[in-house]
Formats: sequence, structure tokens, C-alpha cells
Amino acid sequence: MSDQTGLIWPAEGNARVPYRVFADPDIYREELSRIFLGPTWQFLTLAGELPNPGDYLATFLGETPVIVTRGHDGEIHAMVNRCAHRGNLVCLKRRGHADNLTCVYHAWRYDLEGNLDSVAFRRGIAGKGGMPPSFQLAEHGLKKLRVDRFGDLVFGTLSPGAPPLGDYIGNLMGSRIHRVMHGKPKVLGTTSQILHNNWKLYFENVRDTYHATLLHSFFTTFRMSRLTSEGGVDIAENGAHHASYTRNKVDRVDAATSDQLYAGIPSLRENFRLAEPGFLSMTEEFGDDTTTQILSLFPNFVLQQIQNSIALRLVLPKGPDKTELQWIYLGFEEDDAAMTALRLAQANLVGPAGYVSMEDGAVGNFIQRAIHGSEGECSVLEMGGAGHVSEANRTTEASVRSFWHAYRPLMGF
Amino acid sequence: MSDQTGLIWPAEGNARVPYRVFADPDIYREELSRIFLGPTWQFLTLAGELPNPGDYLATFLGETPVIVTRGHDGEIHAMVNRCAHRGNLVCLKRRGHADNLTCVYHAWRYDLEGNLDSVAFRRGIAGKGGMPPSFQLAEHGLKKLRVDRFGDLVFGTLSPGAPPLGDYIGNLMGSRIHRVMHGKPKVLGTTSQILHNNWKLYFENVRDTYHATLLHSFFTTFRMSRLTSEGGVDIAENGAHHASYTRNKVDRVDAATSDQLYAGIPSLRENFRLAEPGFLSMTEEFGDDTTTQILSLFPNFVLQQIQNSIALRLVLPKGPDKTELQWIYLGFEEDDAAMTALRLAQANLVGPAGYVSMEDGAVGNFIQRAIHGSEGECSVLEMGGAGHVSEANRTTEASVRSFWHAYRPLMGF
Amino acid sequence: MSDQTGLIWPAEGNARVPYRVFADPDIYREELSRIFLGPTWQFLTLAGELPNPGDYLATFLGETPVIVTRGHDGEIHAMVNRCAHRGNLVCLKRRGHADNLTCVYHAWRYDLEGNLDSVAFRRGIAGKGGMPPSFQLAEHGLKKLRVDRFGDLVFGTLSPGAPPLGDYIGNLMGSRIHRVMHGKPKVLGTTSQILHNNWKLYFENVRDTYHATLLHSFFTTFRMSRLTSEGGVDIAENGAHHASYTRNKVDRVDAATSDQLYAGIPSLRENFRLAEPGFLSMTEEFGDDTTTQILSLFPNFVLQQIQNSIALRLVLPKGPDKTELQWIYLGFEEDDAAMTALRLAQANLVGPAGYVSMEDGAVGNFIQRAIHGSEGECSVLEMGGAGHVSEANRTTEASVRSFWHAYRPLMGF
Amino acid sequence: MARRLELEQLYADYVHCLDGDELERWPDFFAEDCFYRVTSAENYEAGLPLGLIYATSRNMLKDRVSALREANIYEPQRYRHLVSSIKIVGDAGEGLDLVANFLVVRTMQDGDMTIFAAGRYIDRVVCDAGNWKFTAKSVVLDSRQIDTLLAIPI
Amino acid sequence: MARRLELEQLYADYVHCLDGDELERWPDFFAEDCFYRVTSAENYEAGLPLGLIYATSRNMLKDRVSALREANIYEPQRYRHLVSSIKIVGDAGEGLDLVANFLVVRTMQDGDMTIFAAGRYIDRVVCDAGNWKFTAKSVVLDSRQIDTLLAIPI
Amino acid sequence: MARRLELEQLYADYVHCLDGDELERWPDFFAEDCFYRVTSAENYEAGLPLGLIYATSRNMLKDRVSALREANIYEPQRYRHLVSSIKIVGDAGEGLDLVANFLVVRTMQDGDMTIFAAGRYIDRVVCDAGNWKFTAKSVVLDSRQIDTLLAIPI
Ligand code: FES
Ligand code: FES
Ligand code: FES
Ligand SMILES: [Fe+3]
Ligand SMILES: [Fe+3]
Ligand SMILES: [Fe+3]
Repeated sequence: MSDQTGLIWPAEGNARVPYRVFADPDIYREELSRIFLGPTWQFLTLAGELPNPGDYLATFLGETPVIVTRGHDGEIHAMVNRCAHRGNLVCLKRRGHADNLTCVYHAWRYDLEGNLDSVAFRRGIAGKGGMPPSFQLAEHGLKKLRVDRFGDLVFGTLSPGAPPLGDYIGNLMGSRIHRVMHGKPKVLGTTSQILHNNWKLYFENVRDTYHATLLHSFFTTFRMSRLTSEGGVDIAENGAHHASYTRNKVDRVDAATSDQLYAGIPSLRENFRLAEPGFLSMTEEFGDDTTTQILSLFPNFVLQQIQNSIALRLVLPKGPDKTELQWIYLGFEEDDAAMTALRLAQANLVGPAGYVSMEDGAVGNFIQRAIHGSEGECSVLEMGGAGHVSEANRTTEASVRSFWHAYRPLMGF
Repeated sequence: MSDQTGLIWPAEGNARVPYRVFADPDIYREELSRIFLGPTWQFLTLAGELPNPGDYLATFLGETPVIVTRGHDGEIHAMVNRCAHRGNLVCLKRRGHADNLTCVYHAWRYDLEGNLDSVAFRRGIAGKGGMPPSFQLAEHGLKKLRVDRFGDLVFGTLSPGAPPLGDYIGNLMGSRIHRVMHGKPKVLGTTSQILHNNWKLYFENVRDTYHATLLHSFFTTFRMSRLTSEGGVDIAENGAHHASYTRNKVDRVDAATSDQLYAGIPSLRENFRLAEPGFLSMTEEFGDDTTTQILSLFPNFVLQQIQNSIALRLVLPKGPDKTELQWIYLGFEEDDAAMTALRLAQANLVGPAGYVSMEDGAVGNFIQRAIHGSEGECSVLEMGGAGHVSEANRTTEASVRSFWHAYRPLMGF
Repeated sequence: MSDQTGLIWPAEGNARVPYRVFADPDIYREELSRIFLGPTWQFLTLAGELPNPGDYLATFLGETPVIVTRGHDGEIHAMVNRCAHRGNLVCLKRRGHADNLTCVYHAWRYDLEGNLDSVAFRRGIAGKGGMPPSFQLAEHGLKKLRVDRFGDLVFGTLSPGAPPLGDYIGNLMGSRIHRVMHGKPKVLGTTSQILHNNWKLYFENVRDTYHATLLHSFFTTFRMSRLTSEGGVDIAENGAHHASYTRNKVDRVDAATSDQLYAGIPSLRENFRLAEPGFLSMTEEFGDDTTTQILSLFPNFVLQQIQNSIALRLVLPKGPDKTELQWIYLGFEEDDAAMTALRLAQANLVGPAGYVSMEDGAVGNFIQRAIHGSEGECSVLEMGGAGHVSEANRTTEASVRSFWHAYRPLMGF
Repeated sequence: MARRLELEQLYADYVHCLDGDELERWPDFFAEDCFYRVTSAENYEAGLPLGLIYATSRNMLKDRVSALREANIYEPQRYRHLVSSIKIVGDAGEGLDLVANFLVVRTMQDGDMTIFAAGRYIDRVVCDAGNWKFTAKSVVLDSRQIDTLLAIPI
Repeated sequence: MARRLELEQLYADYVHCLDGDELERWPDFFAEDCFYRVTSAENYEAGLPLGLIYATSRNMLKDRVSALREANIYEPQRYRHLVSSIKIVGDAGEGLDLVANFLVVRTMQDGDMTIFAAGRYIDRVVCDAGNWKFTAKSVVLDSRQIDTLLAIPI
Repeated sequence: MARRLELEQLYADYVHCLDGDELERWPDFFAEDCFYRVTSAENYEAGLPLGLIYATSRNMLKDRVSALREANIYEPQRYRHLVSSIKIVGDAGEGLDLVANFLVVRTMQDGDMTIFAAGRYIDRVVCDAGNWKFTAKSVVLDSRQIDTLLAIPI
């Protein structure tokens, strides 16, 4: 690899990140094949989005288009969305329902599992034309993904080398997923956000427990979360995933001390109050006092619980300096009207217009613009030391370092 | 070449096409020089578009801007649209009339054949400045193209190595051009279509006799053309060009059998009828029962006859994943009002909004999107076997294979 | 270098420029580091734009974002606008006022000279987290530029190797700057122009004394400037900068001869007259009869005096084929109402809509488009011979050649 | 003045019909005997008769709609028309001649937005039993280029 | 007819308020008891209740403004709204139902312009003491994508 | 109300004149004694007097047109103006003060379309013998950037 991109990682290891990895088109291309087509499990959809056999939707592994279907066998299947004949997109619509998958170009027909069923005029007409006898349907199906579920979350990979999904996620993350996904998911709505920055800058941001209360005034000003609240960060057994959490009802220091620690930090806005702060108060539903939990699975999935606002986020690379961030806002079938109303009100906190997430849509782009001409220099990840293991505090960049810990071997850096 | 782009063509030859050739910027750059600036003849204009000496228009060889003029000698001339001084565009307008070609930047003046006539202040002023004595006007003309005509069609090349135009086109294509261009062309209108795909994906599409009745429902549903109609594909003597044709009045199988062969193929829409189908009926003008003929000359020209709708199409590469498709809709001076009305009505069939061509504007882009991450894989061109010679049927990809047959040696693949 | 980009400069030296240097992305990247981050002084701002300590503005060295501040010490300072922590833009606004520079991402705080003052939660909380003891604030400041002033003009460089600013500018250019900047600058307004061409094509244009009266009809038709007027071009001692000047009240030849020399040149429009030509007449303010002076400092600064219209122009590269041209229109505090009115009226001459500069916004793009497929060929710079020294006439490309004279050694060409 | 507001409503209804994907209602904005074409300013100014979409009767408009629904294949997309500067330029016996400026933003299913078309409507309308109908509508596009394809009418 | 012009003025005032960065005046265009949301056509047509901005009272609109002024960080930017094809679609007892097309061009401080949003306003207004107020306003974006972030309301 | 429609017609006529390349008619929309400038919001808000185009009389507008016709060189291009949200903001003795939003799409001869300009007209008009004329027109562009060049007025 290094002979291809010539990148030499600094001796400081995960405590330094060369800015070039956020800008270099060659490195980006390598990531698409080594990471997104490599031995990683990537979120595809919620199982409930495909209730019936024949339901399908289109998504991506990195930049590779993928079809996800509910087969006649009742199982979820996924294949590359590229016809085996001449490479046309087999599914043109983002979601739909069909008994089979027929390519519009020459009407080759695949079943819902991606097997090639028929080729139009395979035998030619009146003994002329058609496919040669050597042509075998079985050899020309759609390229299939390995698919597995973790609860209602469906993941896929193109790599035979990826470990079983359960091992990939691990127990630590698994239990933190389960505590949030405690009911039958009901989608409240979706959105998509175009970030003009490298996908890793967003993933660093999500895993960055240090920034939240410094960049997002709401957390600090309204004591929704502070670094002085009880909380910490868990790193998965395989070192690749993270979950940060806050129990803001429990303070590690008293309120005055907390204010004092934030004194002079702009995110604490002394005189900023709301006319209707009611929507900020949380209704206990998880039974563990955890008010905020941000969980990420390498390389493209985020599960968010901020108070009662629950969302899945899917990170899709679109180029060295462009990323699509898809949001799926969730409630549960079990929710009563009041809970649904609360989730909708708290949705004001997150997403592209979110009181505590708006800034995350821009900060990656600020970095992307700032590093022009500094591709040879490095960012500094020393908060909390140089480690990348679980910590019972969030004044650390441990989970950001753990991202690079997972990234570097895959890339050969 | 292979050492430059590292592409190794598959052993199956023309029956396989690596998707990478549709996406790789290095291969695209090589195509611009090896094919579009290489030993190929490319369509420039209809002679009638430049009726008078001094008329000029601007077009392209690949991405290289070109001027085409009618000289004072009454002949058509073409030169690269780049001033010999500092490289400015000499002609700024797409078409116009001028007695000479004067560059706006420093007023260097060329005659209509591209010879440098004068250099502003060549002798300086009052003995100061000006060009050195060594400067020879004759050495600084515009770069000239070889230009030749085939009937009213004007072609050009920058390559001394290209064979004479007549030999390049050959007799088979020549006679098929003549049968369509049977009168004095009259332009009914023009348009231009931006295709978000590699230029070769469109050229494959045009030469693909297999897709028409499977992708375009009008052909099939209204029996304008079916694979079961009599027809075939001719490949030029040099293997580089093609002409597909249908005589839909003659069926190779009876109507019922034809319907049966199309049974289950989506392009046959049982219950789709028109309120005013009249415009679909053809007025015989070619005297040979040929209802559809699509002819392409490598690498950038298409002549279409669909019923009485005649159009020239010019394929201009604009990047690895962008192509401009220019349309010139034709009638003939000899047309009466009824024939003109019919051609205008049948123009609904073709172009960006055409009932039987709309899909061709998108399908190349579908492929372009589908092959992300599959650059190492190949499309499969086995319909009708592996050959690339004329066939009396269209259930074949022979003429698509013949495109690659012409492409590969030029590229060194 | 040649081994990196493989460019071999033609034997004719500065009399030839390979078109490839205007289009090749690799050469462009090299320019950003070798020229814009290299031993050149680049214009940053007028000192008067930052009157008070705490005033700041954001600009660029090439594509590298830069902050310019007025420090508490009353001096002007400049640093790269990239946080030493994780690379975020420290200043988000194009201009503003602040007592210190605090990064929004994690609230690291810098003083107005770029020294790191504090790191949020550097000591962690309750003994957990925070930066390691080894972390030294002094080692993590913003990257500082060398800053120096020439009168009210502020320049900066990132290179320790750049000579002192005064030596860089030299006496010849220095005196020509002083004659224009004879008062306390007052900004009348600003604008910015996006040029779809390589930055060097604009810089060639600015230094091209040959084109002005041939491309811009106003100069010629209204005798504002002609090549037959007295004038010349000065080249700086270091050969890198230029100043062209006209004294159009003094003609080198009589009016009739002048008209005759321009006969047949399109820029002389016999029958074009203005209803209100009054604004074209100059009010003497420089005491030396010089009616036009265009001065450029390598690689990105232009000082213009056209009659009483004074403007600074800043050339910012934005990609191989994109350039931003920023304009700052000036008057002086000493101006009376009549002079201000005259400068505003004469502003119609320059800028994106300027009667004598409109064309310069497009001509670079015309060249950029014309050289597609001609990257192997060269422009010809032989007007006035092959030299690049001061001349008492403008029918020469000496100052264009002097640009390449300065460019080539920096690039290793 | 009442008439002006009626005509502004006509254009408002017309574009909401197209933008709201109520194509089946679209032919009803035209007289049975009508002319509709989409062309470029280049063709229009050169006096070339071609239309990218070319209809000489309301039935041909209906066929266009049924083809879009039944026969043609194109990726899901929607238009958003902005119309301004509606102006009455003639009042011949056979109807009112109108011009108006339009802009069409096309949004694809993935969310990608582009300026798909900008230009002029050059129209003739008649009032038939209290309802204004187009007897002629020329959609004159400023650009000679169509991005990808032109499916939905303008 | 007078009413139509009043309603057109309402939309004109509304967009000049937003484009002129007079956000503090923005809540006054709404009744105290009101509903405002920004959503995508995709959510709207699927009947999904989510709003990217979601307010059930004028006070929540005021909080949005104070957050933009006091709490949230975003790069300087301005909107330019173009509105056309305002249409009254219902006249129930509780107010008038209106739809209108809009386009928003966003300009960043460096001068970069983009089509930030295009879509429909689906509104209800009531006349309160001679002033028209929105009791409900749904901003339905054609695109499912938001470029970078959505700070200023639409 | 009649006045409002007259003013809307004034803007409609004005943009059709520019978009239709009838530049020779353009100065007639102004009083003989008038002020016209094109500037950026940045200059406007900073109180800087500069205009990219700056005229203090109708004759200077005529000179601008004759320069575009006779002297200046630029690639063939056309504008399409969309105007909305025209609003009367003042009614001093010397005339009516108006603001309006505009968007200009520029189309080049090859068909390339871009958003060339978006912003506000800040105008003063007077009624002279039944015809409304601009005595002052400030074209305030949201963006500080001009793409390539500004030839045709806005
Ligand atoms: S590409 Fe799919 S059937 Fe031919
Ligand atoms: S570039 Fe053509 S005359 Fe100089
Ligand atoms: S990036 Fe600036 S403080 Fe972290
Ligand atoms: Fe955040
Ligand atoms: Fe086709
Ligand atoms: Fe110039």
C-alpha cells in the first residue's frame, strides 16, 4: 500500500493523523476497495422497511450500489445493483415491490435472491442469434452480499473474510444497541445531509466525546450534557466501534464547580434561555438513567439516543471531499401519543437543523478547507493520552484514536 | 499503452469489456489523442450549413475545438480553433460569417483556410518593438484538418494516417447512407442532449440491435419493430461501422408467435393504445420497405431513419463520464407540406423526449453509476456468439462487438 | 521536478510556453507549494482594513487559508487559518473583531499573534482525562507567516527563504507604487470575479502590454491609450515584476499616422461615440502625465491606475482552471467630492463590467478551452524579441516573458 | 384587472398540475384543437419548426401522458416551476397572446437538484365558458441542451 | 381580489423578512397558536410526521430564532426566496388553505451561490384584526437532501 | 390596486426587455435624470458607494448599451429574470420606493445554464404622464462574486 500511495504514518501512531488521508484521491479509492468492499459489516436497512416478500430498496456499500430484498423465502437478501449482462442498474427506484428483478435494458430477469432466471431471446429467433450453448444462467447471477441481522438492524458485506456479525459487533456494543432498540421500531421520518468533507472527518466527529459540550451550546447551557456529568466511552472488544454515554442527572462535580470549569468557554451562554424549554425534559424509557448515548460501528453506522430522540445515521462516502449522511428517526410501535409528540419535539435537537447537531454538518467542511496546503501535517489526538480503550470519562479522544486503530491495518498504514 | 494504463484485455476478446474503460480518466485521455486526434474520420457538419464563402461554424474533434469554414475558393476547410500566437479561440461564436478570421486578443488575422495573413504591429512602431525578422507568417497558421465530403456530409481528421474517406466508410455503409440521404437536406431543427456517461456507453447503445424492442415499448407494442420482424445488421468492410435495419412489414414469424416470443417481456404492453396513432404510419420514401435503419460510423457519427424521421447524431466526449449528443433533424427540400408535417410529428419518437429514444438518454448513466467498485469486472457480449460480421438477424451483439474490434487496436488493448 | 511532472521546457526559453502548464493538475499542485507556499511575498491586505487591535480578516496564500490580525501590540500578524489541534478553521468569518482567536470545535484559544493560550479541559476533570503532561502549549501555536508592509500594503510569506520585502519589490517598482499610493487609501468598494482559467493566464494578460489597445476598443477609439502613445514597460531589478505605463497626451506619431497604424484593426471603431464622454477625461493627480499604469508583483498582486481609477487586484488560484480575482477600488481620504464622483464614474472602465477590462474576464477562459488536445504545443512570445528587460515601448511581450523568467526557476523548469 | 388575476391563476394551476404529478389533468388546460411544442430559443429564432415535444391536438397531449405512464421508462423525478413576469402582448380576435418567464428545478429521487430549464412561454389563450384554455403554447427554452432526457412536460 | 393582493403581500413580506435577516420579526407572521414544520416531499407523501424544524407554537419559533442568534454556530449566509403560483385551495371555516411554489438560493460569505431549496408552501392563514397570520405552515422540500445544514428558516 | 398591477407590469416589461435582448429600449425605463448601479450586498451594507455599473443619467445608460453593441467583446449569452415579492416600502413625495427579489439564470451559446445573479432591486419610481419610470435603481447582488464578466445589465 505504502508503495501505492507513499503514505508513511507518523511514529506517534493513533495520536497523529496526517491531513492527507482526508484529501488524497488515491487513498480514497483504496478505502472504497479495502474498507467498504472489504472485511467490514455495513448497515443496510431496518428489517421492518421490507415487510413483505418482493419488497426491495436500493442503497450502497461505499459507492457500490446495492439492492436489498425480502425474498419469497421470507429472508432478507442483498446483491450488487449491477446487471450481469452489460452492467445496468437492475433496480432504478430507491424502493419498491416486485416479484422479480428485471433489467430494463434487455429484460434479463433475476429472482429476488439475485439468481438469473431468464435471458430474453436466449435461444434466438427461428434458429438465428441468441446466446451460445456454453452460456449458463447459473454463472451470471447478481453478485451477492453476505447478509445478517442484529435485531432489527440488517448488515451486509461483500467480503468472505468478515467475521460473523455477532463477533464483529461484540457484546459491549451489542448490549448498548439492545438498550436503545427496546421495541418494535417505527420510522418517524428520514432526511439526508450532504457534507462537503471526507467521510472520516464525520466519523471522527461522531466518536469525539471531547467536542460535544464545547461546540454545541445547548448541551452545556441547558445542562443536557457536560463533561462534568457522569459518563464515559466504551470501546468494542475488537477496538473498532464505540459508544459514548452520559448520565447527566448524576454530576461528578457540583453545579458551581461545573460552571466554573466551563467559565470562559463560549459554549456556556449565561443569558440564553428558552421560552418553551419543556421539550428538553426527558421521559425515562431505558431504565438506566442514561440521557445520551452515541454509538458507532465501523465504518458507516451510528445509533443515537439523545434524551428520547432516537436516530440511525448512515455514512456514505461520495468522493474524497463529499459525504452523504442519511438519518432515520425512530420511535417504537409501543409509543403512546405523548411519547411520539416528545420525540417529534426533540427531533429539533438533531439532524441538519438540530440545536445540538447543526454544527457537525459544517465543521468537517471547515477542516477540509483548512488543510489545503497542509497535507503534509498532522492533527493531534492526545486528549486523554494515547490509548484507545474504554474510559469512565469523556474528556478524552480515546474513541477517535480507536477509529484509526481500526482503520490503519485495513489500509496497510 | 498497457504500461501506461495497465489494462489487460480479457482473453474472451470482444465478448468481454472491462468496466474500467468507461470510468478511468487515464484511458479517457488516451482516447482523446489516439482516437479523436487519431486516424479516424469524424463528422463535422452538413455542407449546406455553410452555403456561402465566409460562413463558418465551431465544433469539436473530441474535446479539441475546431473551426469549419467555406473558403473563398468555395471549398470547405477546417482548422483547430486555437490561435497560433497565444492559443486564444479564434472563433468565439458557434456560427457566423466573416471575410477573415481575426483573433480578438491581439488581432492576428487568418484567411478562411487558416493561413496567417497579418500580425498586428508586426514591424513595431517607429522602429521599436514588433516581431523579430526571423518570424515567418507561413510558419504560424492555424493547424489544419484534412477535410472530405461524402455527399452532403462533411468529415475531418487531424491524422495524415487516416485512409481516404471513401475507403474509411466503405461501400456497404456508403450505399446505406445514400438510401437515406436521397434529397437535398433541409434542417428541421436541432437539439443537444447531455448524457452523464462515458461516450462509449452511448455508442454501444446505438449499435445494440438487441435492446431496442426490449427497452423501448413503442417499438414492440405498436409493432413498429420487433426482433421477429425481418431485419439484420451490416458491419462495414473495415469492421468499424454498422447499420441495423428492419423491414417490419415482413415478419419472420406470424404475429401470434411474435407476441408469444415477447410474452412476459415488459416492453410488450398489452393494453396500451394511443388516441391518435396516425403519426406512426410511414410514408414510403426510400423504395425498399426498410422502416428503420440506424447507422453509425466510428467513432462519433450516427445516421438515423425511423419511419420518416431522419436525424444525424454527433457524439462528443466531454469527460470520462459526460457526453454531449447533438441532434440534427432533417427533411429534404423536395418534401411537400404533408411530408414535413409527418416528419415533425414523428420527431416525437426520437431525441431527448422521444417515445423510442428517451430511455437511451438515461441507460448509459445507469451503467455509469452501477459500475462504481466493479471496475475490475466485465460486461458480457455473447448474444449471437463472439463474431462481429454482418448478420441477417438482430438478436445479436455483433455490431457492439465490432465497436470494440475497431477500438482495441487503436488503443493498444 | 521534471521527474515528477516530466515537463521539458522548450529550447526557445521564455519565448515559448507549453500549454500544458495551464492545464496539468500535477503542475498546479507543485505551484501551490513551490510558488504560493514558497519564497514569494504575497499581498494580504491594506493596513487600513485592520485599524484596531483585535480586527482580523481571512484570506489565502494560494489555496492555504490565512488569518491576518491587528495584534494588541498594534502590529499586523498573519497565521495559517488551521487549528493546531484537529485542523479546524479558527476564523470562520471573512472579517471581524475579537480579543482572541478561539476555535469553535474544542475551544482551544490562541492570542492575536497565533500563540496557543489555553486548551479546554487540558487538565481533565476530577483527575481523569485531559492532555498528557508532555503537552506544551508553546509547541502548538498556529503556523505563523512573515509579515511586512510596503506603505499601506501588507504582504506575507511562509518562506524563511524569501528576501526582505523591500529587496523583493525593488526600487523601480517601489517608486511606481508610491506615485499611485500618494495619499491615505479609502476603499470605495470591492468585488470578486471568478475566472474559469488557470491563474497564469490572467497574470500573463495583466502583464501583456501588447493586447490592451487591440482587445479593448475604448482605449483605441477614444485615444485613452494607444501603442502609438508614449509609454513603456519597466521590469523590476529581480526580473519578476512589471509596470507598464502610458502618457497618452504625448504621441510618438501624429494622430493621422496613429489612425493609419490601427487601420483595419477591429479595436478602432470609427463611428462609435458616447453621449456622455465626460467621465473619460482625467484630473491630474500624480504630477507626471502618466495616464495609465498597470503594475504587477509576482505572483499575485496588481496595482492599477487607469486615469483616476485606482484599484488593487489580488489573484487567487482555485484550481488548475479556476481563479478568483479580487478587486479593491481605492480613493484617498484627501479626495474632494468631485474627485470621488470621478473615481466612481471611471470605475465603469474596470472590473467585471469595465469598458476596458470586461474582455480580460473571458479571454483566459477562451484560451483554457482552446488548448484541449494541444497540451503538447506552445504559445509564441516573440513580440519585441526574446528579452525580458525594461523597454520604452509597449509593442512587446517583454513583461510576459519576465513572468516566465521568474516562474521557471521556482518550478525547476 | 379581474382578467389579469384569472390569467395568473391559469398559470398557477398549470404549474401546480405538472409539479404535483397530476399529468392526467394537464391536457385539460388546452383547447381540443391546440398546438403545443417544446423547443429551444435557437430553433425558435431561426424559424425552425421542430419541437422536442410536438402536438397538434389535445389528443396528442393525452397520448404523451399515457406514454409516460404506460410505456416510457425514466427515473423518478419531480419539477418545480417558478413563473414570473406574465405579460399580455396581444389581443387579436382569436384570443389573447401572452408571454411569461419560467424556471424549472428538477429534483431526482436521491435528492439531487438542478436547473433543468429556463425560458419563455409564448402562448395564446381563449376564454371558453368562463375557463381560460391554451390554444397554442410554445415552451421556448433558453438552452439548446437537455440534461439526460425530457419526460415530464413543461 | 383585494384579498388576493393582500395574500401576495403576506408572502412578499414573509420572504423579505427572512432574506433581510430580520428573523426577530419572523414569528410575528404566525398566530400564537400555530404549527410550522420543514420536511421533505418524501416524508410528506409517506405521511411521516417528522419535521427538520418542528414547532407547535409561536414561542417555539421564537426559541428557534434566539438559538440561531445566541447558541448555534454557522457560517455567514443569506437566502433569496423566489415565490410564485400562490393559489387558494380551500376556504374552510378555520381559515384559507394556500399553496405556493418557492425557490431559495443560498449565498455564502465568499460569494458561492447554490439552489438550497425548492418546493411548496402548504399553508393555512386566518385574518386577525386585518392582518393575515399563518396558523399552519408546512415547508415541503422537493429534495430529501439538505446541503451542509439548515439554519435560517424557509 | 390598479397601481400595484401597473407596477408589476413595469417589472415584467423591464425584464422582458433585457431577456429579449432589446437593450436599446432599456434606458427608456428610466427618467432622464436617474441613478442606476449594480453592487453587492457587501458593499451596500457597508455603505460603500462603488457600482460595477454606475450611471447618473439616462445618457450613461445609453452609452452602456452602445458600448455593448459597438465596443465590448463577450461571448453570446442570454439572461432569464425571475422576479417576485415586489413590495412598496415607501411613498415619499418624490416617488414610490419599491423592493423586489430577482434571480437571473444566464445561458451561454453552448447551452450551459448557471445562476448568474440573485438579489434585490431597491428602486424608486415616479409616474410620468401615465408611465412609470425608474428615477433610481440599485441592483443589490447577494453574492460578492461575478462569474466571468457582467455585460448585460440586470
Ligand atoms: S444490461 Fe441488463 S439486460 Fe442487458
Ligand atoms: S492570442 Fe490570438 S492574436 Fe494573440
Ligand atoms: S480543532 Fe480546534 S480546538 Fe479542536
Ligand atoms: Fe457534535
Ligand atoms: Fe435505444
Ligand atoms: Fe486587458
